[in-house]
Amino acid sequence: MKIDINYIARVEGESSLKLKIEEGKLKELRLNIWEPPRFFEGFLVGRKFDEVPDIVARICGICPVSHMTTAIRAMENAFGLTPSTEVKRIRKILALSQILSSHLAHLYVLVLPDFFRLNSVVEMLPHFEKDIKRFLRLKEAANSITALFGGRALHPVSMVVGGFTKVPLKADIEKAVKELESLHGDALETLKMVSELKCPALENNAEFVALKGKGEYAINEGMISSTKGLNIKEHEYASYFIEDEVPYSNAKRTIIKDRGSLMAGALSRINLGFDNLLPDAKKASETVGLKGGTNPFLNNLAQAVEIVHALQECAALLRGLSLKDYFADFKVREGSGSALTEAPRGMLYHYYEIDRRGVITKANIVTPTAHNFLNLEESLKKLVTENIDKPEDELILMCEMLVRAYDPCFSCSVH
Amino acid sequence: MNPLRPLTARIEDIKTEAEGVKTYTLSTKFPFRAEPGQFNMVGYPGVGEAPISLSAIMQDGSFKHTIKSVGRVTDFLKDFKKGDELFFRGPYGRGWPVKKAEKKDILIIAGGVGLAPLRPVIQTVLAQRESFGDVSLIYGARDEKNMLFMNEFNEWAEKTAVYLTVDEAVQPDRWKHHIGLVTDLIDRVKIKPERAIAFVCGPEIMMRFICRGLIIHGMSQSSLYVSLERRMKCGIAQCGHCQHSGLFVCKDGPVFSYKEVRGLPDGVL
Amino acid sequence: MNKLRLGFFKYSCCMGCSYFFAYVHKHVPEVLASFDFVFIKLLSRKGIPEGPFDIALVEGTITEAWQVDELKMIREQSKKLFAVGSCAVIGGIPAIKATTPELEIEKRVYKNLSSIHSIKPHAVDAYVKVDGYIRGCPPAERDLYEALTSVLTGRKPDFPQYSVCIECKLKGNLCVLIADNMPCMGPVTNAGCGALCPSMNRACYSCFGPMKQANAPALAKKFKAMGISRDDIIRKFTEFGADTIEFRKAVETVYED
Amino acid sequence: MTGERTFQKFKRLIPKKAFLLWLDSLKKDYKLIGPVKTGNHAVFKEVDSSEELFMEYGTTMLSPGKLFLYKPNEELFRFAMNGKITIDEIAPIAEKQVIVGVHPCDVNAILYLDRIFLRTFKDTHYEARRKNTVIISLNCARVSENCFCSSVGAGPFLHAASGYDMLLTDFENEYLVEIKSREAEELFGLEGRVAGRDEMRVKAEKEKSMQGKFTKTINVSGLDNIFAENMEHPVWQQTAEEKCLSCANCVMVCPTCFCYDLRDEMSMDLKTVTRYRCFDACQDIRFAEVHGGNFRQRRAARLRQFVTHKLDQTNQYGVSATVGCGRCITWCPTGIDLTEITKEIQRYEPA
Ligand SMILES: Cc1cc2nc3c(=O)[nH]c(=O)nc-3n(C[C@H](O)[C@H](O)[C@H](O)COP(=O)(O)OP(=O)(O)OC[C@H]3O[C@@H](n4cnc5c(N)ncnc54)[C@H](O)[C@@H]3O)c2cc1C
Ligand code: SF4
Ligand code: SF4
Ligand code: SF4
Repeated sequence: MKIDINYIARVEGESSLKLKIEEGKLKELRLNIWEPPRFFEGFLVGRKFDEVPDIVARICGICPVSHMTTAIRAMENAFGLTPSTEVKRIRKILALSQILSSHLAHLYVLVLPDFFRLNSVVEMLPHFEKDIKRFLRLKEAANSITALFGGRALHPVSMVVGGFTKVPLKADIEKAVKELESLHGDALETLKMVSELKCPALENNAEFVALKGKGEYAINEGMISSTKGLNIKEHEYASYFIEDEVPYSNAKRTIIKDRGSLMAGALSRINLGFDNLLPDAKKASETVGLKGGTNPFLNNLAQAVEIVHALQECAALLRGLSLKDYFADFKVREGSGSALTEAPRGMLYHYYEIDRRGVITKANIVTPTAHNFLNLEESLKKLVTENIDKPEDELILMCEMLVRAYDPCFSCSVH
Repeated sequence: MNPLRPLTARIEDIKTEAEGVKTYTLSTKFPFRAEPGQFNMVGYPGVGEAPISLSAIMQDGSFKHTIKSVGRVTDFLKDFKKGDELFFRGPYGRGWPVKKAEKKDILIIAGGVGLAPLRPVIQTVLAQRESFGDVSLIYGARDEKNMLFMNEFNEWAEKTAVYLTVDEAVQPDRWKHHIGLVTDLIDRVKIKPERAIAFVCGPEIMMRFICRGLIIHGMSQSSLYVSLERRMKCGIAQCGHCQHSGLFVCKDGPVFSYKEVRGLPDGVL
Repeated sequence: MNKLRLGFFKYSCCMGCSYFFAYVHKHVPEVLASFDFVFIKLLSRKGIPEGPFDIALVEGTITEAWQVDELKMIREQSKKLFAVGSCAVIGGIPAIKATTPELEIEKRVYKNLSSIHSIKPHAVDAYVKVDGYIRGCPPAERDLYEALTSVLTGRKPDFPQYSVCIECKLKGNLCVLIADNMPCMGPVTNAGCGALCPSMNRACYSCFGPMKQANAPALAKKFKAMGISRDDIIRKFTEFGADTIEFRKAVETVYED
Repeated sequence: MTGERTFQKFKRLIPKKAFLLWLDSLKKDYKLIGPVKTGNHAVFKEVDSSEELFMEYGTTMLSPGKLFLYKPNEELFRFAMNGKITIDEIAPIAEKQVIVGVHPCDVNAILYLDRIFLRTFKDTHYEARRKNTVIISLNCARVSENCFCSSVGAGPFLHAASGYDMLLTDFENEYLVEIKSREAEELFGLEGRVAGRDEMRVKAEKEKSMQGKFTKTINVSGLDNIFAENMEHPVWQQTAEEKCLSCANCVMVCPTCFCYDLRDEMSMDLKTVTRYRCFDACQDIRFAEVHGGNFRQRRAARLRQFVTHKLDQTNQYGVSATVGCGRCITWCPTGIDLTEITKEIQRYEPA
């Protein structure tokens, strides 16, 4: 039997899945990411450092903030610039707001319909009005936070090397805080809703990797840590992680040297940073029985927990803003710099070499989906093998559900 | 009341005149009086408004517009049906100097949809035929299909001289009139320059050649009248779009004497 | 009223436009009430990429041959086709690639080029007739609604075609080009964003692309007079507009100098 | 009956402090608008107290007339599209307001706008706001780089007889306050030293010394003809090609440019259409476009339209449209200067 899923819907970007099953055994499985390459790493060479954030934002329409922040931090590392705490705070607010809106869209629009055997959220509308309304409320709030600081929710314009070009008015921030606080119940409802979805059991012995912070739930900086004992600094990334090409896919895939596949994303962050969740989020997570785990389907639940956390931390950070020192001057100098952040879908790496005029001479970008790619394929194989007797339709849906659980972004992965 | 506030008018009748051109008979419960050559701003909420000349003005306060669909507003109106409402405000502008034409020979020269704003003049002339001298209508269009008011020419021809021409005939064997430019026909009319007045409307480049032709025939610049087209948003000399040197086409025109507008920059006259 | 059939197609881009569209935040209920989403990958499983469509929205730059074939098919089956977003409208960011020999760029990214089938990046209207341009990166919300309501009511859509400066002044911003000497691309950039960047204290980088008949060489000359280097000027005009006639003219003038 | 009494055109010297306090006292009935410093520039905006005012400002980018009387954006009608269409005429927003510190050029610009919006067809919104606005002009005390008002009679001191309410002249610690309208007379309660012939002589001297400070000038005599005869002068094409960006900044900052566009915006549920008006610009390529052609397709033609509309065409309203504020020069990204263009053309004309 051959199964060809020509395109996987309700994920970001283009991919297809091919299965060959013979005599009840999986013979071949290929996740083909045919997202057309745009060659960002190629054409970034020759561009000036200050254009880079605006350009790399366009790698992904869902997580532009992550690409901008990572690129900016990489270049700040190259220039030897340490941003002020205020800048760090605002960057984290933006990142959290984007995590919120990405997770919300993923859970409500990309994931949910499968559990009701529906094709899209549009079909859900008549029966789930309350949930969809809640989604729109939360999404609108998340987007408006990104827009408040960035000018617009997609491809924000205020983020530059050195900090921000402008900050909002105190009054608008206060309004935003109130809005966020009023949505805490909605976040908990979302978590409850996701916790009630029944996922297939699936073993997965991947190494979970995420940034880990001291006393804070790491987003924009931290030690690269794993469930199998990795604990290294940001700049050591390249000595541990290897990116390789796959003949049938435009996305590269990454492994940890001498160790193999890894998994990044919300579940990894929870696995490594559970203790750093805000108390309310931790409690909520425990209530739904999540303290960590290995089943990739749990990634959905982990995202829901992060929604509770991100909403609260965003509000807390907003309250602590001084709206001073939001930009620092710097000197362009020759050198190289790298940085890692936690994008909604996991660890994102940018690396640049810059000449003395500030022009990029080399660029390398490794996205969360590249980090997850191999593990995703391995999980798919396992899932198919374990469910090989299921009817074809059911098997296809299960495969798609698993792909979605990883929340891949193929646009990002083939950049 | 805001002078830009549009009023409603009901479509009493629609007649297809030519390819993409329809005449709408409109009635309104608001008092409406206009002079030949004036225009309304016609439109609909959501698409905006466009200046459209009155192609007939009736005693009972109803009126007609003959509209060629070329853009946002005019395309939208082409699908309207009898009984529908549309919006208008007006009339605006300075029309044809019909009073001044009394007792004179009148030359009415039009090209394409340019005949629409001249039709009220023809109707006035027909109604008070004895007040005017010789009246000649010269009308040209791309071809028969683009010719307006075809079924009215016979009636007009009873009291005036009608000369028709097309650039190219679709059915040459059935076309009994001239083929060629409007300017060719000017030579056929006996013009007595001292007692003639000309009303011209059509594409600006055409009007340029007609006016020059008439001047060669001895007419003076101030006895030639042209109706100009410019983009307009307000119709009341505020929005500035129709400015033509110091003139507002909507307020000082659309009908001008050739003398006033000849040789102005950004025009072709 | 029957719902209108809508298809959303993605080519080479960040998928931000369909993401943006799927969450046309304020108007989800109205959009759903009027349109039948026949095909949007980001939103629905089992969509049928075949028409007929009353409205097709196309995002992304055309960078592979299969896209051309599909695009032509969509055009044939769609009453109205709108290019959405800078990639589809002007080539956008993926067109930066066109400033360097194709192979050189590809080699910088992949060791094995056997599975890469990239062609020279172009906007959608290089291959098919387009009924309207919803400009911007991300697209202007107002223009998106204008396109949708125009199809619903059967009127011609109206998109702004003037400079960002006009919006900038309507907003009352102090001009960053003149007051702060920032190299602002606003004067040659098509409006639609509400002059976002100058409102955020930075120079416009032309994410909406050139306005029709923009005099880019004259702005390049101004930048030069401001002391900006040749390479930096070229980069300004090739970030989003590398595939546009207007901005290529500026690049040529700078080279000639 | 009282309506027929002419007001007292009195002139008084009032200490600046007292004058500003009086301004604050108006706040209970009026919005107070005036020049405020932001960075190296000044803008007209609403203030909470007269302390925020920066009366020594040079020029502003946008003129008060085109911010607070003729608004950049104005909603005019709302159409409810439910079967039978109903029109809702949006009432003018016309709170009572005082605009203080308006330079003579800008007062003249407002008087020019009056000619467009208060003649045969009165614009409801402009008229309502004009009625509710008290204009306090301030004679200039310094000449900015691009000012040429003295060449066109629009400054640096104001000579218009009416159409505004009060005129201030800076007398070091005091303002010479001249009352120009009945409303001002009724509002102004301060008793100050009455200005006599001496003070008026000082004022005249101040004006004279200001007149000598202009570096930018233009000779407007006979411009109508000179332009008419030089419509294809190479300066148009050259400037248009080499410098003009068609960005329309010149038009947008010009205090007398009045062109507008009417636009309809339809709500996504198709139930409401809002018709609004906003500034438009002759530099926009579509401005003079009609079916089958564009009367100003060439950039040179558009540039020429702007310059000649400002400097020539006195036949339109009997006055020149320029007030010599120099804004279009200052805020043109490439520094196109209409006085230079004019000189270039005049050079060929026998004096
Ligand atoms: C005084 C006066 C009287 C008139 N009387 C009549 C009359 O009796 N009958 C009649 O049919 N017409 C008449 N017209 C002409 C009519 O007003 C114009 O055709 C008008 O522009 C139509 O408006 P619209 O909204 O349909 O077209 P618009 O949408 O304004 O388009 C008109 C033309 O402008 C250009 N254009 C507009 N928008 C765009 C765009 N987005 N991109 C590119 N090009 C664009 C095109 O060339 C288009 O063909 C008259 C004009 C005047 C000034
Ligand atoms: S800031 Fe930029 S967009 Fe705004 S007016 Fe100045 S040049 Fe134009
Ligand atoms: S100002 Fe320019 S770069 Fe900024 S959003 Fe607008 S068009 Fe894009
Ligand atoms: S501001 Fe200057 S560059 Fe811009 S349109 Fe006006 S004259 Fe041209």
